[in-house]
Amino acid sequence: QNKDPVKVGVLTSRTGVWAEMGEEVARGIMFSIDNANAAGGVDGRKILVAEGDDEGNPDAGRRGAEKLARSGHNLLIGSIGSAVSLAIVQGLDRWDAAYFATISKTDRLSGDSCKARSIRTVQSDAIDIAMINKWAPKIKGENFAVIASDYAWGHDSSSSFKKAVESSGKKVSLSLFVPLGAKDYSPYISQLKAAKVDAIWAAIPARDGIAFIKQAGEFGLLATTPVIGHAMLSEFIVRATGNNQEGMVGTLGYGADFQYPLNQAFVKAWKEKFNRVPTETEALGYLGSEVMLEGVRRAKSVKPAEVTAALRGAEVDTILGKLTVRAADNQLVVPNFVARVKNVDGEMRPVIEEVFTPDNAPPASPLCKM
Amino acid sequence: MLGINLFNGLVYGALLIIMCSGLALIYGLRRVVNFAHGALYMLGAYLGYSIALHTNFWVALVAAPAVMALFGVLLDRYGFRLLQDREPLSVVLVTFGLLLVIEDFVQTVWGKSNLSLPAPELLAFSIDLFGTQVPAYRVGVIVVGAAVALGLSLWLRFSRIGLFVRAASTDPATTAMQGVNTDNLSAVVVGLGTALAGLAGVVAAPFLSLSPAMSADVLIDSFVVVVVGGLGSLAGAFVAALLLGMVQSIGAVYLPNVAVLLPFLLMVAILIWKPAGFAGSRT
Amino acid sequence: MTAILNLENVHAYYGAAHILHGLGLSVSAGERVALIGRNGVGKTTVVNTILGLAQMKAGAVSFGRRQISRLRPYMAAKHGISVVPQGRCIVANLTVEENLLLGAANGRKGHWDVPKIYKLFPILQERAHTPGTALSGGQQQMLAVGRALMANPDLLLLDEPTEGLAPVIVDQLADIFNLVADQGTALLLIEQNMSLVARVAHRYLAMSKGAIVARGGVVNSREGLDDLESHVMV
Amino acid sequence: MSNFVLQADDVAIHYGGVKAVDGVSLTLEKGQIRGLIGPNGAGKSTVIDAMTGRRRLTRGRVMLRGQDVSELGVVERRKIGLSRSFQRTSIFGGLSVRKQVELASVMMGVQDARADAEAVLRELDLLHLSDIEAEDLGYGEQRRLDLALALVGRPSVLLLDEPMAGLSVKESQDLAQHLKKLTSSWDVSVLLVEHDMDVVFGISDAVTVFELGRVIASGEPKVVRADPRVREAYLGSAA
Amino acid sequence: MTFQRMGMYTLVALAVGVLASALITSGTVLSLLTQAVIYAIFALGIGVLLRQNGLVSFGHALYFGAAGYIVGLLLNMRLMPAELAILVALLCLTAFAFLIGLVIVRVPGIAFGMLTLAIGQMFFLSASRSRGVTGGADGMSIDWPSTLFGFTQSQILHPANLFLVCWVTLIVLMILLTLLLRGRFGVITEAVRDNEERARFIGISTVLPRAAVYALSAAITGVGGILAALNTGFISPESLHWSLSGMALMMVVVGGFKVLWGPVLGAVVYFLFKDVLGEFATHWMAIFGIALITVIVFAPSGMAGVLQRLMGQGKKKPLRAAGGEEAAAGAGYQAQAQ
Ligand SMILES: Nc1ncnc2c1ncn2[C@@H]1O[C@H](COP(=O)(O)OP(=O)(O)OP(=O)(O)O)[C@@H](O)[C@H]1O
Ligand SMILES: Nc1ncnc2c1ncn2[C@@H]1O[C@H](COP(=O)(O)OP(=O)(O)OP(=O)(O)O)[C@@H](O)[C@H]1O
Ligand SMILES: [Mg+2]
Ligand SMILES: [Mg+2]
Repeated sequence: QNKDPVKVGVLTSRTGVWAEMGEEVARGIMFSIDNANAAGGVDGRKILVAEGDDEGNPDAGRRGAEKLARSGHNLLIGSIGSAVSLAIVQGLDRWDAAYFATISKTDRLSGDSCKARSIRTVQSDAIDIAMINKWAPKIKGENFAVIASDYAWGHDSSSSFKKAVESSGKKVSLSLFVPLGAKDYSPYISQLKAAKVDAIWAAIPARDGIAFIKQAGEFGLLATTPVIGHAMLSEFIVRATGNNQEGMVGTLGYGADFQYPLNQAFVKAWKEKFNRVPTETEALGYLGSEVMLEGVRRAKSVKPAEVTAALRGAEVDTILGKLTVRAADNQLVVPNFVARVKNVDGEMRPVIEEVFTPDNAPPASPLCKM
Repeated sequence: MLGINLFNGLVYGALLIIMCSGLALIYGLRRVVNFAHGALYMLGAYLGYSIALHTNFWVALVAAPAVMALFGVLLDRYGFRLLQDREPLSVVLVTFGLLLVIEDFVQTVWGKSNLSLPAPELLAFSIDLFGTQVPAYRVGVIVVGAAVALGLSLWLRFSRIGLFVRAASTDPATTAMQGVNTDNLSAVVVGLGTALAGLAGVVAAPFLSLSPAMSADVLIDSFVVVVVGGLGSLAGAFVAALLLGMVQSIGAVYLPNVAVLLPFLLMVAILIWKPAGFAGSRT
Repeated sequence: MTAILNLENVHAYYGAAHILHGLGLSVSAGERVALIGRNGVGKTTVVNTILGLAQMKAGAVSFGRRQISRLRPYMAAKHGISVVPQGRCIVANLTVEENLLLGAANGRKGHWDVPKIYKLFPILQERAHTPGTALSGGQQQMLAVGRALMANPDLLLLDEPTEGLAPVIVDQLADIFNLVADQGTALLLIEQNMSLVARVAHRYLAMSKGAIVARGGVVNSREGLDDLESHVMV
Repeated sequence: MSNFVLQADDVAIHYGGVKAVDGVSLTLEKGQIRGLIGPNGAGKSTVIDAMTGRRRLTRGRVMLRGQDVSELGVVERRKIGLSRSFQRTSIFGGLSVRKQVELASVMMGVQDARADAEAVLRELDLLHLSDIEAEDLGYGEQRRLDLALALVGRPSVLLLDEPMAGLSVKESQDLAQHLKKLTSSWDVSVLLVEHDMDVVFGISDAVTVFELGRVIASGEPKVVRADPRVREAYLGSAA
Repeated sequence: MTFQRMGMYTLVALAVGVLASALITSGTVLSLLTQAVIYAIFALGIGVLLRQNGLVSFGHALYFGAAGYIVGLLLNMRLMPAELAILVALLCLTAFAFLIGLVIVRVPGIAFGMLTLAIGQMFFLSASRSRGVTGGADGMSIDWPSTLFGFTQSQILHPANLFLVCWVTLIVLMILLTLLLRGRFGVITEAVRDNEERARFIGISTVLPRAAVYALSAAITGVGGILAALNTGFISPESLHWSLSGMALMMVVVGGFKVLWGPVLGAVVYFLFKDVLGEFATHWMAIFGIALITVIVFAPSGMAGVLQRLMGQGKKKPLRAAGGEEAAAGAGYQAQAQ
């Protein structure tokens, strides 16, 4: 009975650029942990939580992770920025910790920077892109424009969309790249309007995306040309853009209306507590935490290396179905979604239109050597 | 296409004018490079947001800057005045501290999410310009920017207080010796500068989104403007603001690869050519 | 006679440096007083104290009947005391004319206005719209005097007004100071040039080490000059 | 080649429209003190600025011992013996008196910098203040320090811009005697801009008078002093 | 300070370091101290620039981050051994800073600060957007070899050892700096800071020494950057961002820049303070802001100044502002130049 408690370090952005998402991730994680504790813990152990702030900054993130890990809270979870996650995984061996990436999508976490002690539970960029390859050719229209944030992710999104579209004989006639942190999108919007395309592929994340959508609405672009959003349908974006996004189609990492018993139970419990459905970010936090706790359950241990080892190659039952933690790269192979923003009960939110099952995911990266 | 780009540049330039005239005024009189100016802009925007929610945009346009003016007066009275004998760097860092406090305050009061304030009904339509539809609100922004620039120039050039402000900006001790109540003058100027930051915030709210990060975004641009224009020089700031607005909108279209770097390249080039900026007479 | 300016037992400091040691002086309406002494005895510090630019840790300053406990720099001008500072302090980004207008900031009306100043110093009119600091040292000194007069002061503090001036200009200034004084403005003249002192002042105060050590009347003669010079030759 | 140590040929400096100096020629012989006087704004300081390289010439050239130095920078000119003082004291407030004079001496490439600095400080009666930071000195002392900085390294030409300004009568007289002594003992030539006529006419070997950026008289002190134009433009009652 | 005194201080400082690394068993505390010492070196660089040039840099993170990037790239390319890579990185940075310095130190006052900010941001943006080599916004991990200067990686990375390495580096840098600044170079740079124009008139060409100080400060900061890269094994564009420069500058001012150890003190206090904030950490910005303002208002010469006063060795009169051309407003009207 005197088993060691599970000591979790919830490290996410409490301040900094991702503070808003950080709040949601933490809420999802805590929901999972509180539920587990209420049900008597996992593997007969209580779960103790310590929190940290990564400030959205790799250095602060690494510092926070080290502090949590060295104080015994060495099951780390929750950081948002890819750079923060990459910085954290460098130190896992030194601090004897494990890390669960719930939001960071960069391929490097399951590629050249993959670690035996790190498991990712969210779609990697590669999984997203595989889905785009499948989905893009089906999008209506012949002539497209692309607008994406000017960094690796945006370029990847743009080029894979372009490739997918061109492979089906259609074309992309305009590609724009917008600096991160841009405030005024009018120069881009006027170019998009002038291009007179059938649809626009937009890959501008988070805060920048909000600004883009608002201004595109203001200039009447959204009314004339459909905009398809890559990672732009998250609830916190939809909330901030008023009614601008109504009818917008795009990719989504989780949908509350996903038909799966565990998910329906989760959504129901969430509704009881918060009186609304969980958001994408909240659910992804929850999912990550559930996988982590499942690891403890299977390992019958709280030693980080054993927890992750127990998960490696395992099949776990989650809110997104029975999924495998791929042994080659510790990536949870998750499904992917296409959704449309709709007015549900007087509130805008993304509603799932199409599910891309895990078998769409590409194979593990050869760069990963654990 | 070029026409609409120039228009877009003008809009952002106008916003920068409102923002930077406050920064330049405060620097001029207090020799303080106000790192909190971006935070004040943000505070103005959020205040405007709340006021507009309860009343309407036009009330917010007046009330938020008024509240900010009061804040500025207090800042001068209980901040800058007490620190006026300190070396400039200390005061700069005090404003840096203030920035941290204001950002935290805004996050605590209004939350960390992005908020959005719709354009006022009166301006919620589009007009046809250079063959494209542009939101009328943006034309309004240009009008406000022009009004601020013109009003400030006339005020400084022709009014008695304007003369005192110019004098005190160069040599506060001598100006005081002539019987100008420099304490009150500073309070007025810092109040005005802060109000202008607030005004910029309210003006920006409907077309740039409200977020706790909006402060840092605009701060660097503002620094580029006031430094390129010549620290403390209003005329210089006006020119530099328009230039930066244009450079950004034209650059985004014609030089997309280096567009982000353009403001900085502009600053480096101009400072190397004229170390004290456009209007700088200081050597 | 009422004193326009009264300093009693003033102890003034720059930081920790104790400069004025219990200095007292008083100037009445219409008087012409010279304050003399070697370099560094604290003459400028007297001016700075009156203007509130040095820290006064003990003593009292009064303008007219009003006791001033905590001095703000603009107070003196409001009470009719204006200064031609050592070093001139022309405001760089103002034109010559604006510098003059700045002198009128205390809002007192009286004899002097811009045209009268231009009549006094025609060169200033010629350069009315050039920046004040683009003038030579001597021209700036004229501007500083003109600016001080614009305040229509009851008392004019002149801190080495002829430093660096050509003799002709010094002559001209001597006449101007006399003219100003004749119109009822009191003068407190700090000066190294004793012949100017002899031509302008009626009474002198000699300073040494931050206090008044001698006082007396001024006679415009060889002997008078020798007497004055003896106080600064020590 | 002439035997002039310093020579300005048709030097002009214009600030925008203002012709501060407009075609001035000046010479300085070895060991000579030349007084340079003129109304305020005549361009005296500007000429010094021009000769030392602080301002660019609009026209003309400056020769030091027969070499054209017009294109040289401030530092080079100082190193080949052209030194100056400032109308407004210009010293290193945060350094001790000894440190800064010694530094100047080192920069001039003097072998025994310490001794050189001490000699100069003794000359100017600053030795007892050696360890005080310059900003704590009195005004007169600061002016002497300014001069000391100009004197180290035994420059061959000294351009002094109102060194007596703000000094008491006695201090001025001492300084004047001092300069006189220097010219003979050190063989230094001095261009002395000064408004103290007793000093200028007392120690100068020659006097040049400027007005409005041009030379209006030049020659022996007595002759210049008697010149009616000079009396009218400048001297007034001091004549 | 005599040489004996200096030697004694050095020994004491080294002993303190050895004792700390031996006695402190908590890995958390040691890693916190290591972090503080690394930033102390960063701050030391900024402090030198401020003290010797009177120039404020808002862009020194450039050198902090670039050091890590250069070493990382050299190691990833496997061109040379790590020891050499460190040296090459430092030399590159110093040379680069010197060249940049030749141009930018001509710009006066706060505008210089803005210029450094602009240059730093350009590199930040370029690093964020670059794809491939530097890993763009995601950053890159640094492949340190298994042995470095004859020690194995796990030896070096052991918290106590790593702390000692950083601590000794800091002490060595401070000794070298003290010696350097006490000599001719120190006097020349102080003279140039005090009165640039006059310096030229006593034969000092003023750009070179200022650029040299800038390069020196960049090199010191670069050493900090390399240690940070060693400590984290990872580098990302955030290490180049101006807010990091601002934070380091804050340490410098809070610590006090009039003495060499002021910035060091500032860095240590910063990290300890941030650590004890604990559960108030979500409001760290406000708490920090208020603390920063408080220190500046009540301790104008930083904590070093306060300490000196407590120990009774402070100067009686406050040192003059080195911040720039602006004379403090109340200093009396004689301050104005013609
Ligand atoms: N800002 C200051 N800080 C510290 N000491 C100062 C300051 N200003 C002047 N002093 C010192 O105070 C003393 C008196 O200076 P003050 O300027 O009043 O002399 P003064 O009589 O006007 O001399 P001068 O005839 O040279 O103008 C001098 O020793 C001077 O060094
Ligand atoms: N920076 C400047 N810009 C424009 N004009 C200037 C500048 N500096 C000086 N002048 C003008 O150049 C002329 C010569 O000035 P300069 O300072 O050389 O005179 P000076 O003979 O030294 O006078 P003083 O005896 O008063 O010092 C003056 O008319 C002055 O107004
Ligand atoms: Mg004086
Ligand atoms: Mg002159």
